[in-house]
Amino acid sequence: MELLGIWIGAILTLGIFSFLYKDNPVYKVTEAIFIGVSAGYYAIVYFFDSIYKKFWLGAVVAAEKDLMLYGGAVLGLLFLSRLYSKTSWIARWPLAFIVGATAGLYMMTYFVTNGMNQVASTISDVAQKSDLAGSSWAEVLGTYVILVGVVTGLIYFFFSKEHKGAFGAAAKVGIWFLMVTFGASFGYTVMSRMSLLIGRMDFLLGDWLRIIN
Amino acid sequence: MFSVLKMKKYLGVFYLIALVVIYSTIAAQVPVDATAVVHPPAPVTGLTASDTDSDHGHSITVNWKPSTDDGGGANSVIGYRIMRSNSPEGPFDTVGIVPLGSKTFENSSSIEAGTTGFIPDDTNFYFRVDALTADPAVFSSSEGTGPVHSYGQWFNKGLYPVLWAVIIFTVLTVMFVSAAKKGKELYVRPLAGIEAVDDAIGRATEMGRPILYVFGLGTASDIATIASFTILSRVAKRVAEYQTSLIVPCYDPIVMAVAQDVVKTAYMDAGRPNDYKEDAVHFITNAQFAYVGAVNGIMLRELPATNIYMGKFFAESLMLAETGVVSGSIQIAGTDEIAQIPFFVVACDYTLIGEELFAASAYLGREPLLLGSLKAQDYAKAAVLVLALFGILAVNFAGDLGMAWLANFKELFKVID
Amino acid sequence: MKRQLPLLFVFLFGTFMVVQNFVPHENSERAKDFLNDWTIIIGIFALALGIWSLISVSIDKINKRKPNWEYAFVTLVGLVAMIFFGFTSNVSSSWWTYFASLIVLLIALWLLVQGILGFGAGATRSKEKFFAGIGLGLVFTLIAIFDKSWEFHFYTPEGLENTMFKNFFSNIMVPLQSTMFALLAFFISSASYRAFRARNLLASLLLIAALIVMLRFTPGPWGDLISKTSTWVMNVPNLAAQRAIVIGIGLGMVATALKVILGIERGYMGKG
Amino acid sequence: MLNTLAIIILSLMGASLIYVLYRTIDGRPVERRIVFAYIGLAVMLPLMMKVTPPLPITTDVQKLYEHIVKLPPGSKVLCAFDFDPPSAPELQPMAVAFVKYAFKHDLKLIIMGLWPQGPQQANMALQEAFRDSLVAVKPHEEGIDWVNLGFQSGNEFVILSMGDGFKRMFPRDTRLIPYDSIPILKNVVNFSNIDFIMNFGAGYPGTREWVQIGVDRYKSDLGAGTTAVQATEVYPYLSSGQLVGLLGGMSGAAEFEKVLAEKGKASTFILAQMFGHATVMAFVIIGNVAFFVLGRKKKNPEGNN
Repeated sequence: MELLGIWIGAILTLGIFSFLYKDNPVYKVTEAIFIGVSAGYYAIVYFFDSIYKKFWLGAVVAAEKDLMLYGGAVLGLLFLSRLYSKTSWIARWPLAFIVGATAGLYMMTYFVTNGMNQVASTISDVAQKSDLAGSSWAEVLGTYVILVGVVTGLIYFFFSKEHKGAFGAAAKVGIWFLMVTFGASFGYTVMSRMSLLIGRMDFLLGDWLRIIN
Repeated sequence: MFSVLKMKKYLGVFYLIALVVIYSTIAAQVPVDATAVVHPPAPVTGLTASDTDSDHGHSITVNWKPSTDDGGGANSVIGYRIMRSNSPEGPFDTVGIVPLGSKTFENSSSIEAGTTGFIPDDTNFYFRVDALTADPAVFSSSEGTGPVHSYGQWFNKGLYPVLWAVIIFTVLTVMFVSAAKKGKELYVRPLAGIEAVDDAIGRATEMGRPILYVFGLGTASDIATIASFTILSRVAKRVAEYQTSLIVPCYDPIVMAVAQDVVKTAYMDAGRPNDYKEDAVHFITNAQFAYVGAVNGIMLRELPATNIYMGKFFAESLMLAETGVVSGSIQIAGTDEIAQIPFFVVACDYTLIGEELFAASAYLGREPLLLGSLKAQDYAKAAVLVLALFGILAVNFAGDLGMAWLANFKELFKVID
Repeated sequence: MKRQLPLLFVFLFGTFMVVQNFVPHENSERAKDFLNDWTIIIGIFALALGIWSLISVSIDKINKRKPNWEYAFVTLVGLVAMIFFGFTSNVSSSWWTYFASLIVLLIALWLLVQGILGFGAGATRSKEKFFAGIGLGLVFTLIAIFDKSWEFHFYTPEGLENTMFKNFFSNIMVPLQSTMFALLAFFISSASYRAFRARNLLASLLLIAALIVMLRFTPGPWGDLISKTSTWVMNVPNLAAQRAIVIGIGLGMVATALKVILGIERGYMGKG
Repeated sequence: MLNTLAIIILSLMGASLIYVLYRTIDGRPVERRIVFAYIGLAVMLPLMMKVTPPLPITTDVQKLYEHIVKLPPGSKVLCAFDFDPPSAPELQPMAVAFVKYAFKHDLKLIIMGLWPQGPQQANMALQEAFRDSLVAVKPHEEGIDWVNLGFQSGNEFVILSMGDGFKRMFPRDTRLIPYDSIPILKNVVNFSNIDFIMNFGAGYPGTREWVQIGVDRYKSDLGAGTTAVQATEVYPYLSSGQLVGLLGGMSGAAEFEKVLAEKGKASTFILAQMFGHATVMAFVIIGNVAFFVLGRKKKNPEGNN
């Protein structure tokens, strides 16, 4: 059984790799299997997670029934009104609930974490008089470079002011900073992804073909 | 996200347990010199207990003045034990142990009855604090305090700065939107990625090939996806006008349902309801890599002239964009997922970076209503810059200018909820 | 009613969540937990719509003999098999009745869906197909009830423990997932060759930063200097630009959310 | 035989890059499939080679090694497996080397995971270790020489509660045997009874959480093995002394195998990684050399933001 599993895994692995040469029937079969099996898998996992664990155990068989959960079930059923085109407008109600509630939640979360707290971090990042004693000049300079980067980077994102003159120059410096960041994270990811490929090659050569180890 | 929020509620309980363990361990390990007799230390004074402010209830804060033998006097105190009881006479139970030098303790629990250490609201409690010494048998108890009961508050006072900032931002947005409504011209700088959208649709029409619109892995509750819906509605309208075809493969079923509505409405607005095909927007699977595999397949089989990626993207960003290069498509991308922006920048023709994605919906429609909010965003950015610069100056120089209270300016922005 | 009521809902729920943030009282926390639970429950109903979309698009492909229609069969079989495995388990020592039932189920569903889709399109014999499907489905259920060779698990999570469900996961899903992820190594290299060129100042900055970081992970004589430089790049310019992007994204999101709550942005309702 | 063949092919590939450079300069860049072939072979062939690349041992690995060898036989080591299969190429070799070393030197392993698939990875590492002839000399028994406590959800809160008592978070091990009936766990109440913590972490929750709670709060000694990506994030903890040592990515794993003298997969993987990286860099350089030679002739109209 384990051997069969390895063979199936290896054949599917090769099927995906064949896509690198070109789109071909083997890849198409692999892709079709992947779509079907994964859609089924998640349907089952979500079913047991939300309908069974949350709703059935929480609101139907529990000793202390969470009656509020029925509200969710009703909204969910309303969503199914989309199956018939004449009633599909009803589905906007649960949708309005989801969009409204999450817009409210995210508005506050991002206001605090991406807005207010970032002001505090920017202030803390820049070297303060009290830190000067223990740091090298390069470190102190670095903190001012950070400040320049934040200021110019934000200036780049201004939409309602023309990028001209000193403002334009600042925006230009801002985009330099952005590009360095993008390069750095690209390089960083390149290096970490190589190990995934090594892992698959090891599976093919080791577990399947057994030519190594 | 939600689970983390939930977890925070239990943090107090865990913290309490952790403290008990550490200090009981410390207390157990301090060698007791059998010959030396430890005298009971001076008890703590000024003990007060009150409901913890700005919280969900189920929490009582105890304050006291340390024993005179703590860090001075006989120097015999190693910590304090906080005791609680339901009646003034006792019996008292340990609810926490804190190290020497402490003056305050928060006795809190989760809001769920039945959890460890649950503290019911509106129930009277009495507190006592013992000054502990290295010898577990030698300690002095303070006078009891109470009754005190906990209750939840309806406003978190720690969030005043946030409240003001939100109000100012909302007012600014509404102001600029209504100014724009009255016909005030608002300048917005050009965004290359947005201007390319029209050309790209035109190109698809000329070539007679479809347009592929990808939402990525976002759900309908991601703001990036909501912004993307507006972009899709503009794109779909143009597509309907030019009579090109559109393919929208979806990862999230709710996103699929919404996108179907969006595209259908766009076709109706363009006056071509009959051209709308139900399967233009379809669900694939909610497994990340199976979805990528399917979209890659679509690219090589349908050869779209233009690929538009707008929304939340993860590791699939480069896989999609590189396959798009093979199919010879013009590619326009926009995401708020910082780690993926570099891949789009490298492999796509145009990329909307972060905030530009949220601005895009306003740009595409050039509707004054939406443009107005861009102005408010700019003011908010300016405010962030000014406040940060002011804060840096305040931290460094406020003390010298005799305005020490300003030195803690940045604390205003440190919001922990 | 069709459009105004949903907008009102958005406003009410949105405002509620904003206000909730300022209210620490336990009732406010409980309300938030419920809204969270509702979202999860709605999600599974939506997933049913998604699966229906996948099935109907696949069947449409097969019926109209669109390009690559053959592969749609594979998808459907994989999907139904996985769902069947998830809700059932084999209790007898032999597997043949179990798999035979799966085949019966596949045929029954095929006829059923053909019938349902046929009603709308006015195709011939859709009624016959529909009832044949129901009949076969009945047979399939009766086997489960009376034969005792396998059983249903709608109300117990034992389906998740089904051997076949687990095997399909670990021998099909897992290798496919990790291989697909591993393709990234190839795509990164082709992108590096094709697009990583010092065309102008901006592209050069990107390239240089990338090279410095890449060199850091490649052993060689550059050693300490590169390691220090790359740490500096990550900690100074990278940090600065990330913060600018984060602030921008935050404000963009807040503005978008605010517009959604106030009903200014309605793209998600189909209206721009 | 395989070894020689791989070396020959790799050298030929290296040489043929000059042709790729020539073509690119000539304005006829090679197809992406050729690039793919280069990457695929550059990663695959080194795996078949029996060559160990010369690796200088970095101080981070040396420090960890020195700490581990000082652990007396019978020491109890808490092993936290906080990763899943995608990170296994980097972390599994470290784990295998560590487990082998531990069994050979009679260290007692208490295994747990904050990631659902962590304990499975641990079992795989144990299986691998038992195959080693030197480990097999002495029988190692579950419950006496090692125990797998399994996965517990709750992220950093699990570590926090473990300070109160391991039993609280792990009432039973993966065989469902109660905590108190497991010999190795006798006298193990909390972190104060543990001599060393080894964490293999691929992200959140992982090394950072172990440092913040296990080290800062409960004063344990912690060593860590992380992916290359994570290494940059936890590096500051090393210089501040909160970590006794750090294995970063594939090269950390290979160095670890070298200092412990446990030849394992990382020693071959590192070679594959070096060739893979070198190939990507080579293509970046070829692309740019060609661009500068060509660039003088015509301007590239393609623009990006």
